[in-house]
Amino acid sequence: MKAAILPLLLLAQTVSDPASRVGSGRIQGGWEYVWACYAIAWGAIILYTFSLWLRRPDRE
Amino acid sequence: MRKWLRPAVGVLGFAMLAVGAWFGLVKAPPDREMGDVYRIIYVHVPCFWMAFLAVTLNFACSALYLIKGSWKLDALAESSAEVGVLFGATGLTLGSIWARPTWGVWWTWDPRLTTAAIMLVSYAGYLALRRFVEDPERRAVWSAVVAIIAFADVPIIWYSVQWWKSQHQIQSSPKTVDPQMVFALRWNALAMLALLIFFIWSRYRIALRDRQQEVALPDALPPARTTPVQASGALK
Amino acid sequence: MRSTAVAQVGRKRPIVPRLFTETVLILGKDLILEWRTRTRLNALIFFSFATLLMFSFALGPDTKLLKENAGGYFWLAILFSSVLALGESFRIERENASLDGLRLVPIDAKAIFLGKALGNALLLVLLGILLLPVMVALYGVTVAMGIGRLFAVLALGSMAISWPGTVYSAIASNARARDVLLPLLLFPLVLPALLAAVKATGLVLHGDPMLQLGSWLGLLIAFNLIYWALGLALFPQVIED
Amino acid sequence: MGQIPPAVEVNDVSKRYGTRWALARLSFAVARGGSLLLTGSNGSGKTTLLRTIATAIRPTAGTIRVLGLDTREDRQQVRERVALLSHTSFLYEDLTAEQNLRLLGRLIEADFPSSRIESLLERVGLAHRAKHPVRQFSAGMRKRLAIARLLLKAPSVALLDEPFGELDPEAVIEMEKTIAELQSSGTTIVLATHLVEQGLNLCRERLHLSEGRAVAA
Repeated sequence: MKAAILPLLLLAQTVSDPASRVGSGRIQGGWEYVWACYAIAWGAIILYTFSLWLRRPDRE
Repeated sequence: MRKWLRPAVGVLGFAMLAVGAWFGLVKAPPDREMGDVYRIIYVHVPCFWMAFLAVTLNFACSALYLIKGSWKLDALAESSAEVGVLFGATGLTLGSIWARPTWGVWWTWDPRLTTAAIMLVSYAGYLALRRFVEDPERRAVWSAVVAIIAFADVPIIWYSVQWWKSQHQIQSSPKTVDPQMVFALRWNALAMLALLIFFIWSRYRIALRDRQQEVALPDALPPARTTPVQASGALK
Repeated sequence: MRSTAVAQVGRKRPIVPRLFTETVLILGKDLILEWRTRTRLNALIFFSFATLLMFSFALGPDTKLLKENAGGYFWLAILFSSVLALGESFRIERENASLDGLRLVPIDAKAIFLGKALGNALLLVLLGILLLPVMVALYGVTVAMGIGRLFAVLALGSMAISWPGTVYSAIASNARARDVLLPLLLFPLVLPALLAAVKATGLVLHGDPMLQLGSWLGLLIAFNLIYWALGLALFPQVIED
Repeated sequence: MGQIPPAVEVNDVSKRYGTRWALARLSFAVARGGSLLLTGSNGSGKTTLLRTIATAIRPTAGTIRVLGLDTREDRQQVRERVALLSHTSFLYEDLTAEQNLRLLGRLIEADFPSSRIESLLERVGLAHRAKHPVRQFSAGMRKRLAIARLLLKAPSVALLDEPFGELDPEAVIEMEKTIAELQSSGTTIVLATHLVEQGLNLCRERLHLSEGRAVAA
């Protein structure tokens, strides 16, 4: 049973552990990190814009 | 100041950032060592630059406030600190994500990240202080003092972390050499600069409104009596 | 102008000695107060002992690790105690608005800054001296480079905490949530000084084969000079309304 | 210009706390050696006014001159000539009565004679408690020590905020005597009190405050 999923476990580990990718010369993939960063940056900026709009001084 | 200028700067910033994202995610080639992960740099590094700009503005306003004492300077100092914390926190989060695929850890004691983290706590303290003092005049003076003291710490933290790190190992940073990479970085930085101006400007208007509600402006003085009451007894 | 009785009481002394005598008076007053409330002082000392002890428990009985990082625990104990000492230093001034009383004497605000900061530094040095034997006993450290150098590091580090700490305590003592505000403002600020003090202490304890002590001491001295100057310039603004 | 400026000159002074005006465009003057009684209910601005004249707080608008000196520009000189008897005693709780006075004395004058401290404590009837920390004092004793603190400074202008508060009837008479003595030695007095009767005995003029404004009593 355990032996059967061992390759899968190893694979999962390789994918989830980015350090293992460093050795190969060029980091492969990693797009999920890039997307996360752009999403966070945009999210922060949009949320802040919204908070500024909520606090706008010319609101009656 | 024309009414449409401020929103125009904001729209320009957002548009430029959208184009910048296309430059960064599609147009720019992958890095030789970092592959596609390096594309984080196009949002991460401008964030730190903007945070530093905002904090420098905060310092300038605070120092000037102690000399000149104008509510506008105080309001501008408050705005720039808040926007600086926004960009600093974003930049720090991105830096932490960046470290994960690059060095295999969520956090590294890189001088830039470390200095940014400490300054973030410092300016969070600055904003907390502003909340915790009711008297507007005292708040302005005290937060100006704190801002000056905190800003003077930036180079000290930087050098101390560098010395501290140099005794262990030096982390290599990726080098961006491709002209397209340089252009994309500059474009994104300009986009963020437009957003920075828009944010500080908008926040400044809010801060100024808050000051006007709590501070006595000369025209808000209570009306004078037509016949001033003297101390009883012939005087003056 | 009519010469009043007060004007003749002899206030015409040169400025520098006056700042000096006022500083000494404020320092002396704070030391007397410290002594008269020594129950509190004792509690503070035991608090710092307890902090050192806690580090041993938190890290487990790994003697080597404890010994290696002894300087860090030592300075953290001093830093935590400093927050309490600094807070107290302005609590006594707030009790009957004594700080207003001092301002109206009048007294040079710089003297209040210097007196209070030196008093706090002195207290931290004393605390450090008392903590030293405890550290030796708990962590099994030996002082490799002589007690004189350790003392120099202790004095520089304590002053480095006290200059900005005095300014921040004067501010925080008048704000809401002052207990949170002081460490929130002070800890990130003194971090480089703490780093330098910890490194220098470690080198003094374990020896300095690569001659790094000088640069850390230099950093401490620079930190002291910068915040001493900033404190002198900014403290008067803090306490004047 | 040849005219001697008054002891206290308050010119269109306002002070704002939050959204409330503690003082609203107040103007008056007290001649040298004169005495002014401030009356008014709680929160009418008496304390704020005295603290503003004493330079403990800055007015939001308007100017105050003490003996011709501007409280903004010549703060330290004003402070040398003014003493404030406040609600808060300015005393250090854990110093003795003697130590409290000695600290003040030495801050004013480096070699302040201790004989003067003894005679001051004698005068306010605290000689027997000279070595006791203020923490053990009753409210009345604190008040008396605070008055000793004021006398030690020998001010040209004495600002007295509720000097009779927390005193027993005997001590009130003592206090009246002390204030009268201050007056006869040429000190200008500004006195704020609830006890209008005592105040009227002591002061030549009266100013009634209501919501930070001067009104007819």
